[in-house]
Amino acid sequence: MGNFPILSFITFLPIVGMIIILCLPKNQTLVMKSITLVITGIQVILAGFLLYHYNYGMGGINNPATFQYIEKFRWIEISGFSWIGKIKIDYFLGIDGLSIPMVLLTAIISFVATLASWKIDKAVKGYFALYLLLVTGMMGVFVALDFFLFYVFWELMLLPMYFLIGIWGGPRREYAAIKFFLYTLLGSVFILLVVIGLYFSTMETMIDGTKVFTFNMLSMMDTHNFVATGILSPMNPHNLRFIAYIALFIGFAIKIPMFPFHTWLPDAHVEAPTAISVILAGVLLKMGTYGILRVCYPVFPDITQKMIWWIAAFGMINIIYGALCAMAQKDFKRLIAYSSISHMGYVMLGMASLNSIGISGAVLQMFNHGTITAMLFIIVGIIYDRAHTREIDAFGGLATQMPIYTGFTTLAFFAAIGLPGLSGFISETFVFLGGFAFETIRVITVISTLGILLGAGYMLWTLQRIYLGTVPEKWKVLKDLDFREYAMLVPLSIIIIFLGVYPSSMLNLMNSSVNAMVKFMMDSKALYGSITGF
Amino acid sequence: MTEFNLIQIAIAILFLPLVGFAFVLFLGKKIKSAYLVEVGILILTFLLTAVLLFNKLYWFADKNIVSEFSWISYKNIAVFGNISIDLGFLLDNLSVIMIFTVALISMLVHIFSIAYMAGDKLYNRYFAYLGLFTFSMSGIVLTHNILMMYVFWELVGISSYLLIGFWYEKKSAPDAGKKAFLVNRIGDIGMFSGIMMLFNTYHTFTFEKIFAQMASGTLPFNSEFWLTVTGLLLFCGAIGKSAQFPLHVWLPDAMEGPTPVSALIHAATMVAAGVFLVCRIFPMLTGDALFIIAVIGALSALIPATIALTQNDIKKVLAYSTVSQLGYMVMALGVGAYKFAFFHLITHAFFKACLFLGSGSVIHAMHHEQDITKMGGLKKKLPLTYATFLIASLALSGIPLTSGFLSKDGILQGTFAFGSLTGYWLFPAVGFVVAMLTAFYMFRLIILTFHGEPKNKEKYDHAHESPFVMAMPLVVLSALSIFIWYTPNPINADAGLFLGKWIKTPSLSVPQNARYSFMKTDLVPEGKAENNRDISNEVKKEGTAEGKEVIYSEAYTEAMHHAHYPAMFLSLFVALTGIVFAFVFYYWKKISADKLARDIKPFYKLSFNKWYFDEIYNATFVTFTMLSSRVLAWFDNTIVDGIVNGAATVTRMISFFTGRFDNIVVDGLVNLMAYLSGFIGLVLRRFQTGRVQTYIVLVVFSLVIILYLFKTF
Amino acid sequence: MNINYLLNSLYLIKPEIAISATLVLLVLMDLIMGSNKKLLPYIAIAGLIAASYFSVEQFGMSSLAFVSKANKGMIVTDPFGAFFKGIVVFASFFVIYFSIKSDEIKASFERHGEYYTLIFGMILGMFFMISASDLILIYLSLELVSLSSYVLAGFTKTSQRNSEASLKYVIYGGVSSGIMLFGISILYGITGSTNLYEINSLIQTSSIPNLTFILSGILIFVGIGYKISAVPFHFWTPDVYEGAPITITAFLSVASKAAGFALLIRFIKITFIKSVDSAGYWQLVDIIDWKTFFIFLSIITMTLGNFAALWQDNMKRMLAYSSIAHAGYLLLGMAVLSNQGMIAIIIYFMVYAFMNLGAFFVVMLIANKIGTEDIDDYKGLGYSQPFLGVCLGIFLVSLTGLPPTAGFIGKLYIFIALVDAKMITLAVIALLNSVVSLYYYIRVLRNLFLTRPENGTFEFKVSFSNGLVLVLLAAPVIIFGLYFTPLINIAKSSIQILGF
Amino acid sequence: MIHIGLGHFLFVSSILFSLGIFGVVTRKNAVMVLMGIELMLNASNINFIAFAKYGNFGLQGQVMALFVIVLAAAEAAIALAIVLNIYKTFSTVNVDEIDTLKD
Repeated sequence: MGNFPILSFITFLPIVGMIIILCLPKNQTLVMKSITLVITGIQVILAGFLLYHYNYGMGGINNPATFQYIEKFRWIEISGFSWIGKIKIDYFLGIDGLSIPMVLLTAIISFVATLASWKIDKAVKGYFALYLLLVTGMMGVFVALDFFLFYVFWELMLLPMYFLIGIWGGPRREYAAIKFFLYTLLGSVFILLVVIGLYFSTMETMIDGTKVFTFNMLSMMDTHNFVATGILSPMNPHNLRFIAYIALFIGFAIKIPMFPFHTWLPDAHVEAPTAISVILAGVLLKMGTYGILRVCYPVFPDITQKMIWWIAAFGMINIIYGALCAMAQKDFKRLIAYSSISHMGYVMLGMASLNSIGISGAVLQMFNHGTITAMLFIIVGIIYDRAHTREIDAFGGLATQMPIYTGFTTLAFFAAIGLPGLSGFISETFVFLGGFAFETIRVITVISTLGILLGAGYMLWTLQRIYLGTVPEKWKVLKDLDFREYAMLVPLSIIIIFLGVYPSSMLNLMNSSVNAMVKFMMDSKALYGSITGF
Repeated sequence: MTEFNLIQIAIAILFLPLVGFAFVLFLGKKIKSAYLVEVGILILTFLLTAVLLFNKLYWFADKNIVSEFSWISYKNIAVFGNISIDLGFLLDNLSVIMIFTVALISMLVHIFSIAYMAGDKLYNRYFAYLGLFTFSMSGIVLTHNILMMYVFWELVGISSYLLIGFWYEKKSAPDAGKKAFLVNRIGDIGMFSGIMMLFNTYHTFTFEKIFAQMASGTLPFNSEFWLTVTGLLLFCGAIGKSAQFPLHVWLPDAMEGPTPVSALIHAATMVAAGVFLVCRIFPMLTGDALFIIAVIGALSALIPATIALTQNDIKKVLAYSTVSQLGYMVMALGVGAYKFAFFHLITHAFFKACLFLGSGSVIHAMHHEQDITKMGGLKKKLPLTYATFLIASLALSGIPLTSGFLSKDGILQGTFAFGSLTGYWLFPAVGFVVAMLTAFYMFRLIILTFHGEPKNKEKYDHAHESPFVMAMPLVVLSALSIFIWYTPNPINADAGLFLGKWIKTPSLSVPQNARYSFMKTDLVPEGKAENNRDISNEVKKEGTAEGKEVIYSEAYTEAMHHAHYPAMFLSLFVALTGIVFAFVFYYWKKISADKLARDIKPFYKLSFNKWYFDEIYNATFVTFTMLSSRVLAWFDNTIVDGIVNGAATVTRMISFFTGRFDNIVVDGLVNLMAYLSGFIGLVLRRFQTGRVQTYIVLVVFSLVIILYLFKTF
Repeated sequence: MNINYLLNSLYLIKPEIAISATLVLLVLMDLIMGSNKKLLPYIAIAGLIAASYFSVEQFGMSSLAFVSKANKGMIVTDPFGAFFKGIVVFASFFVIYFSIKSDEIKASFERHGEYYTLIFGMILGMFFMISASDLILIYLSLELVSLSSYVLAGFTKTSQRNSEASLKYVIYGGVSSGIMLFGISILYGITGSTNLYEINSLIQTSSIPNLTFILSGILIFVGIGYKISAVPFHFWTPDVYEGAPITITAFLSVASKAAGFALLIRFIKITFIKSVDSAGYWQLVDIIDWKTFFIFLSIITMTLGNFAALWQDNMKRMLAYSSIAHAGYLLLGMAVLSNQGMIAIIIYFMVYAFMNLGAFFVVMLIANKIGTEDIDDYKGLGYSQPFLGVCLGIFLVSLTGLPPTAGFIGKLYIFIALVDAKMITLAVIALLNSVVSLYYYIRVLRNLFLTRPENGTFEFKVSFSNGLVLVLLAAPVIIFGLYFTPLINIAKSSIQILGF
Repeated sequence: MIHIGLGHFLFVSSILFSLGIFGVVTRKNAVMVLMGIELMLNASNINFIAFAKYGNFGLQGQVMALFVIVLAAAEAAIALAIVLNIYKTFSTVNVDEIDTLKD
């Protein structure tokens, strides 16, 4: 291993690819696609490498010593302010059990989505350049430990995504792209405000003993680092932690997307090209929940504990509301989009449980939802490529026409409804078990179990309407899968089945971190209680 | 044979069908005869179960063999401590007998299907699904913890879904499959909630550990009430899977699947899984829970029996009969007649499978005609089918010398005893009424199908006896409907090894005061237990030196004893009455069934229309869900997106960007803001007139204002 | 004051001398070469190189030139001035390159000599504006810039909008400088001096009639405010920016504004300062409440600029309003009245020079080909001209102030300076303003990338040299967005103003 | 005999300045507008010279006035050329009519 900066490498490799692609002549589309494929492939290998050398015993969360693959050096340093003193921003990367599943997911989904992009024929150069930029942004969010850096990566995703939807999207792409853009931007503004607020409330002790304000997320988790008078400091009796928490939470919740901030998602999905839908559902949505776990929880453990009922309640609303809305959809892709909303509700519910089982379930559900929904969107894309419509009622009987495709679809659908043996089951079960164990949200958990009924309802109904029955005459021309489509579906299917049968592989990975998180939350209850006296 | 060998065999039994499933699914397209692998695997599996059954019952009859390994484990975590979610086997007499039954019927159904399904274009796929089903079902039976049971529970659900909807091209089949799955999921939610409750209390899923902790006094939320609730929630799973009232509506529809599937899944094994579940969790069911279970069972026994009277579809009649019989078993469990419930489960599995396969044979012969009013006189054409069908029907009706007589009698005896002890005479009453109804509709079915004149001459002429592969299973199953396999004494089931030695009521873990009064432990002196052979079976050795824990009080044993003969004769009487009535109506035609139907039209219609359950559910739950989904989708599009999130603003902004700024949507707070910013822009534009003199006036004017302001600072 | 001293002073104004010499040379060459004027821009560039060399040389210096009496000179040579001269020279380089490429300018080929001469007139004026420490010189240099730019704004004589811009500019500019001159005369009357240092020491020691002093201060500010287009002295900006040739618009928006700000900072700091505290905050003589004045001025400037820009259809006009808004952000740096604020302004200018010049260059390249600056005519440009589209995109994103572009860093530093001065409300207002600005910038992006071209595609090639220049402008916008320590180091060493 | 003091000069210059602005704002003819500007400049000139004389500030004020006169001439020359150009392109010198550039 040595000091090889593997995290920087995995993060910025796509940028290199982007530059190469930008230098290529316009008509070398195959080369561009291959470069993108190779780069994302290398990312998968690097992610595997990370996994191979990962130390399962180190928890991370708030303890910098137990993060792995740390890279830290001074990025920016400005001095000479009055009360601010010195401004320093670190380039600080590292992963723990929360981030490594997400890094893996990002690498895998990026690779698969590259394959899904293969048929792009409009402005190929721009597409793949932006695509690689997007990949860097996503990867960066999951490895950054400096809040400023985190925010930079967070914003970095915004524009590529906007263009990828807006240029290569469907008929109403402009509307969808701007909607996506405005929502996400609104969220980022909230996040930025809190970042600044936190910055001015925490001070880090430097090697020479002086204290400086810091963007270091991990320092923000330690109460000793808070400045007594900081607006977000718990020691300050007039602190604004509650408001800041809400703002930060909404900033992340827009990405999840949490009811009622979810309406950008169906539009964005419907208009986005297949590969971008895959990325959007597979990775981008996870950033919301990841952000909450990475920042909201450990930085504001006091407020989190007060708000836990609300997080669970909104999770429940997402689950049931998303499922019911999905049931009424006529567009296949829109239906899957709403199902995403529903499934992300489980993540929120699991997070709210504040115990190892529930949080493990939530993180596992993030990963599983990533793979399952990616597969579902690929499935929608395959049929859209062939039939140029996504109207559910326009189809029927595809099982006869495209049996192998239907087989994959069935697998994905069953995984989505949480069928045992497939990955979705264990994460949902954990979420429920965790939620039930926490008295505050017990009732909510029980109500949320309705989601598994509704989920099965709309999924099976869709399966029936599109795949079962007799084939209409006009779809008798549809061909079954080709090699490229196999290459996308098979790896995802394998992951789905593997994690269904052997979830420990992923659970062990996050175990230490989840435990550290729970321990931190419990310890902080007493700690914050002694500080603020509530 | 060591215990470890048994576990190895169990592993093989569990996974062989899965291997078959995978093999046939992936290679079915390439290899035309892949199904033979699956059939072969099933035969092998059956042989293994036979070995397992023999060895377990012979060598380890009193021992529960458990083997487990950790699937997911957590060490020292907050709230839960150490958690290990295990995968494991529990081989007790219950499970080995059950697995033997499952494997046997599955094997027979596989063999039967070779001919029955011949020519289907997804022939291999069918066998693959059967393999998946057998795997899942074996899992339910063999597992030692509730979570794994739930896992396999879902898996049988999905294989049932696949098999019901096997002929997916006709609309009704996938509909039925979907309905089956969703109705089952309703029950599963309950079951899952129960599991959450258990896990939350005991931090484990393993039955034995849960019962052990419960016996030492740990209860969900420290209250017996919640223990009752937990038991009932788990029972919800059984309501769904065993098609008990009020979730029984899926089973008749499930007859859309191929008939052998109905025989295997919807008569013999999967639907019995619910009863099996209740058997498994029997130690943790409180008196209150058991009473509610008994009520549900009674209702499930009665209502479908009345419906079966008027149905004309041969498979629907059998389906309602299945629901009714399952209700019987559940009722039996509810009144505490644990052994007889399980006994009936096994006997019913054989004769009901025989009936279904027989009906399959008929349907096959009649070229997929299922309406019994269009059959008749098939006795001559299908003599073997007729004979086996008759034996199974006699068993179902509870005629002596059949296995059904023994088990049904036992159940009626149990309800009788329960009635005498608690005063709830309604249960035995329901039991006898149902027994009569059963005998009636079964013989109605036989008479209309096999006797009389053929009503569809053309099809009748083409009908022919089934080939060997279809006949053989019928013969085997009908043979298993005879008493001799279970007990040497045709009127006393307890005399046999099956009830006498192998199946015992498990000791309860429920606190004493939450049990039925007759199940409270009273310590019996050593000597007395010796005296009474009958109750010695119920006695289980306890670790304490004080004495032996008796599961049932003496009064109960007494009552059972007294109930034996009255119940037997009464049941024989009602069964014969039913048969006679059937002959009167349909064979001798002394009374016109049509006329009677006209005379009691409301009742007839109620029965014929299945008590309108589907209609009521459609009008309420389904409509409500669909309506709320539509309303919510509208709400989402219009209210949430439009007002809360100000998508109207976005639209407006876009139209503004594109230069088509119109005033179509001007409402909502956010729009007001947009309007305001637009207004500011418009006002500012007023100043930029393009006339330089105006600018200078403005400059001078603002200069004056600035000076004024400075003066006042 | 002997001749040696004068010579020493000349030594201190080498950049200005270089510019003057080039100016003269340009006039001569124009006369000599007759019709072949291709060489002129290269002479201009050579002159600029010399000037930039001398400007960089001044970085370490700190002295006064043309001292009238008792150490009160007319021209200051210090790092602060050197930096702004650098910005002016930098902008001039690009503007001259743009001029070579601009079809507008090419059209009046025979008057090229005039064109470059006038540009050098402007540069000379700006240099003096930047380094003047005497009201006489301030007024003269301001007028020199103005007079040259009046002509340049109307350089294409045949175009109606050129002439209109020119007329409006001359009238508006004339009135503004007239008002300023009146202010100067009053200040002269109450202090008896035109030298800023002298005035400073005077107002610190003796009592000054308050109202008159305020009157003179505000009147003088009119002239500066008009140069930096601060609201309410901005009215000329949109009209002139739209009407003038793009090269001149670009020059006005960057160089002229930079010179104006340099003048403003020097005027405020030298004239009114009492002391600078350890944290770098300026203690001003409290006759005029400049702080409040700048706060309100910046708020209305950026707000008005942004809101008015929302409604523009012409790219140049939109950029004009955006430059007003940027003046507002820069005034925020003034409002802080501290060294940090100055650093913020300086960083902002470095960034602003890149992105604004870049944006104007793209606009010019497009105007060269399709002859329009209408935003709606940009539809689909991103498809047929992805390179131009992406570059314009980068510049606009940077102007919006989104990471990871340099524009973000510029804004960020201003926000930090505001927060450091505990002016949170102002920071929030500025933040909201940049959200508003997003809407009109994104509208251009949308036209570039999200819509299909309506009538015909943009069938033309971007030449290699143009591409290179674009990359030279665009790459730093990204690079400085990610690694901006050099910017800060430059800014820190550039805040030294002689005497403090 | 009234003694002419600084106040008188300042009074005259203020009047002149106001008249200048008034002229700039009200005249339609571009040339007249330019004359208004000239008036403003000259108002300042009067100030400079008056202050220099009465305040004993040395020559600075007078020098300034000279500079301003020169600049005013230059400005007038340029402005008139521009007006001439305007007349060529717009065929009018009425500043009110020259308003094609606006929001």
